[in-house]
Amino acid sequence: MNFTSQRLEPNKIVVQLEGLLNRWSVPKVRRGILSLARQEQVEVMEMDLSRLSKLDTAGIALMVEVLRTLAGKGGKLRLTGLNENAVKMIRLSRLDSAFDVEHSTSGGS
Amino acid sequence: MRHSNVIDIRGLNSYYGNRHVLFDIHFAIPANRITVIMGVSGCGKTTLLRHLIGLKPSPPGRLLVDGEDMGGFNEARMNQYRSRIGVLFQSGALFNSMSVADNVSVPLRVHSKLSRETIRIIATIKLHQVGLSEYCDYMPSQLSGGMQKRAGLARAMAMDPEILFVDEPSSGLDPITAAGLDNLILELRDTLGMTIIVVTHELESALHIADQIVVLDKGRLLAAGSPENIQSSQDERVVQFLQRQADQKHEDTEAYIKALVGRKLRQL
Amino acid sequence: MLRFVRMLGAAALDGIENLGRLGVYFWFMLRGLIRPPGKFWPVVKQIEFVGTKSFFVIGFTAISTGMVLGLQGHYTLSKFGSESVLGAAVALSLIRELGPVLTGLMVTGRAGSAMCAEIGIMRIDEQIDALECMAIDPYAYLVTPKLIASLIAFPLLTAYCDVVGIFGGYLVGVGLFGLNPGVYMNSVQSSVLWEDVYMGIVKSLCFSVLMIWICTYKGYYTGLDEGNFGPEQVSRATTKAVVLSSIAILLCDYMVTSIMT
Amino acid sequence: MERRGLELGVGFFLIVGFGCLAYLSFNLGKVSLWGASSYDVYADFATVGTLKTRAPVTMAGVEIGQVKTIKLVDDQARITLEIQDAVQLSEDVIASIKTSGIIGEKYVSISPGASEEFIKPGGSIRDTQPPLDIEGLIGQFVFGSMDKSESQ
Repeated sequence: MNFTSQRLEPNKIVVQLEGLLNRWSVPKVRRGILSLARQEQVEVMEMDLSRLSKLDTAGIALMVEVLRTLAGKGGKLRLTGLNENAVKMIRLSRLDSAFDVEHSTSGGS
Repeated sequence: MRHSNVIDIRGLNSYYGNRHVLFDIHFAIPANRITVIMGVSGCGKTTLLRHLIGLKPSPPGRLLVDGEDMGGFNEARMNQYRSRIGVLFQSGALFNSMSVADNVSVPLRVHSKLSRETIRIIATIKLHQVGLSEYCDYMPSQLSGGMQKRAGLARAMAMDPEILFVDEPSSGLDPITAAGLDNLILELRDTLGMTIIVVTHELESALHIADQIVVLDKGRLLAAGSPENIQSSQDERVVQFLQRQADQKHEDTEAYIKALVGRKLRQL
Repeated sequence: MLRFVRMLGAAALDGIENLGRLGVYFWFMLRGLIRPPGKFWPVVKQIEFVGTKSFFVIGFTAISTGMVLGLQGHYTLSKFGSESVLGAAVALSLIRELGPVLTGLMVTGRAGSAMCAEIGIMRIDEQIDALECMAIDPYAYLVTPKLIASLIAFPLLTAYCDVVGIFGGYLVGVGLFGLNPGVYMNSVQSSVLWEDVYMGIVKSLCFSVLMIWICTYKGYYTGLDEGNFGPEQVSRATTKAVVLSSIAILLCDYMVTSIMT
Repeated sequence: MERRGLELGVGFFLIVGFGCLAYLSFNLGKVSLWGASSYDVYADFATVGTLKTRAPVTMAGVEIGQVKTIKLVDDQARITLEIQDAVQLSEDVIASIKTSGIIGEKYVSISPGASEEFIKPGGSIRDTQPPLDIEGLIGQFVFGSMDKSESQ
C-alpha cells in the first residue's frame, strides 16, 4: 500500500492510492492521510482509487474518517477512478449517497 | 488458482460418544455460491456445521478445505482457516458483557492493528447493513432475539470473511426481517462473491436463496442439488419433506410400545 | 462382585480422565499468558471485580473476626494474667491463618461463583464456540485475565483483611476491656515476623490460583458430565465450583502451613 | 465515564491494598528494603541456655541485630549474629546472654569495648559470657574454685 499526494490548488489536494487498502494496510497510512485532511487550508480532497486493487470495509472506514474530518470544516471528499470492487463495497456499506463519487471509469453500475 | 469447491465432504461419519449422528455424508460446497443445508430438527444439521467450522474434529481425509485435509490441521492452520470464515450461531452468541458495537469490534480488535476510531466506524457500517445502526450502544440483553441474531450476523461479517456460515438465520424473526436477511445474504454473494452456507428448516427461504440445497434426514444425506432438482425430485422422502407432510412413520410402532411398557410387543 | 469391580474401575478411569483434563486446562490457562489478545484492560476490569467489589464484604468479615478473636483471646489470656499479649494472639492468628483463608473463602463465594456462572453461560450460549470461530483463544481471552487479576488482588485483600482484623481486636481489647493501646500495638509489633507475613502472602497466592483454576474449569466444562447444556447445568456447576474450591483452599492451607513451619 | 469509575475503583483498591501490605511487611514484619544492610559476626559460648534464633542482639539496650543461627562446634555453641551495618563492634567487646524479665526470653547483650580496631564481617567476638547459671554459681562458691577462668 502506497499513497502519493499532490497539492493542486491551495485548498485542494489529490491523493492517489495504490495497491491494497484493507485492514492490514489502513493502520499504516491512516495517520498520513488524516493529517493531510486536517491541514487548515484544505477544503477538498480528491481520492484517486484507479490504482487500487482491493478495498475492504476498513478502507471504507478510513474514507469515512477523512470525510468526517473534512466535513467538520465544511470541506468535501471526492472519490474518482473507482473500479467495480470499490463501487460494490461502497454500495454494500450503504454509503453511495454520503460520498461524492465520480462514475466515469470502468462501468460499475 | 482457486479450487472451485471450497469444501469437499467425503464420507463423513460423526459420533457423540457412542451415538452415531452422521452417516457417510458426501457433497461439495462450491465457491461463491449459497449452499443451504436443510432438514427437520435433530437430523444432524448443526453437527455437520460444527464439523465445517472445526469445532468438532473431523476424521482424517473426510473433510477437505481447498483440497487440503481439515482433519490434519494443526492449531495455526485452523486459525488461518478461521480467519477466513464468519459464523452466525443459532442464538446469536453475543457477548453479554459488552455493547452491540463492541461485540462487532471484538474480532477486529484482536486480529488487526486498526485504531479504535476505525473499528468503531466498521462496526457501525456492519450494523447498518443488518439494520441495527441505531442500536450500537445497546447491551445485547436489551435487544429482541431477532435483533440479537442480526447483530450476530454483523459480527460474523466484521472481518469481511470469504466463507460465511449461518445457523438458522430466520428462526424467531418476523417475516419482513427474515426476507430482509435473505436479501442481504444474496447481496453478499453477488457483490462480494462470498461463499455462504446456510442451515435452516424454512423451505421457502431456502428455495429463494439457494444455489444448492442439501437435505439431511436422520443423519443421512437424502438429496443434494439445485433448488429445481430438489423440487422435481421423485424420491418419496424428499417429496414428503417438501410437502411438509406430517411424518407418520417417524417412530416405529414397536419401539413406541416398548418405550411405553418397557417390553417387546409380542410379549404382551 | 464383578459388577462392583467394574464400577470401581469405571470410577477410577473417570477420575483419571478428569484429572488429566484439569491438568491440560491449567496448562492452557498458563499458555494464555503469552498469547493475544492484550490483557491490560481485561485485567483492570477483573481487579475491580475481584478486588474493589470485595472490599466491603472482606472488611466486614475481617472486623467481626478480629473482634471475636479479641473477645475470645481476652477471655483465655486473662485466666493466665497475660492480657498484654492479646495483640500478638490476634495478629498472629489473622496473619498466619485466618486472613488468607477467610479472604479466599469469601472471594470464592463472591467472585468465584460469578466467574463460574459467567463462563458457564458463555458455554451454553455458544459464546465460547463463537470465540473459537473468531480464532480467539478462549483461555487467553476469558481465563488468563482473571488469573492475573486474582494473583494481584488476593495478597492485597489478605493484607487488608489482616489490618482490619487487627484493628477489630484493638477495638475490643482497648475499647471494651480497657487495655493500654500501646501495650496492644507493642505486642502486635514485637510478635509478628516477616516469615508470618510471607506465609500469608504465599497462602493467598496459592488460594487465588486454586479458586480461578477450579471455578473457571467448572464453568468451562458446564454440562460436560451430563452431556447436555442448559441453565440448570450452570447452577449445578456453580455450586460444585464453590464447594470444590473451598475444600481445595482448606486442604491447601493445611499443606502450606505444614511445609512452611 | 464508566471507565473513570473503573479506574478510580481499581486505583483506590491498589492504594489501600498495597498500603496494608506495606504496613504488615515493613512495620510489623520488620523487612528492610535494603536487604544487605547487615553483616555476620560469630561468637562461641560454653552454653547458650534457652537462647533461640531470631532473638534480639542489643548494645546499651538498643537493638542492633538478631541471632541468625545456633550450632554446635567443638563442644561449644557457636552463634551467628546479624549486626546492622551502621553499627561497628570494637575488637574487645563482650557478648553475654541475658534474660529479659524473670520468665522472659533470652537475648544477646553486647557491652561496648575500647579498642580502635573493629571486628570485620565474618570475624568473631572473643570475650563471651554464658547465661547466668545459678546452680553452677552456687557450686563454685561452695567448693571455692573461684580462680578457674570461665572464659577463654
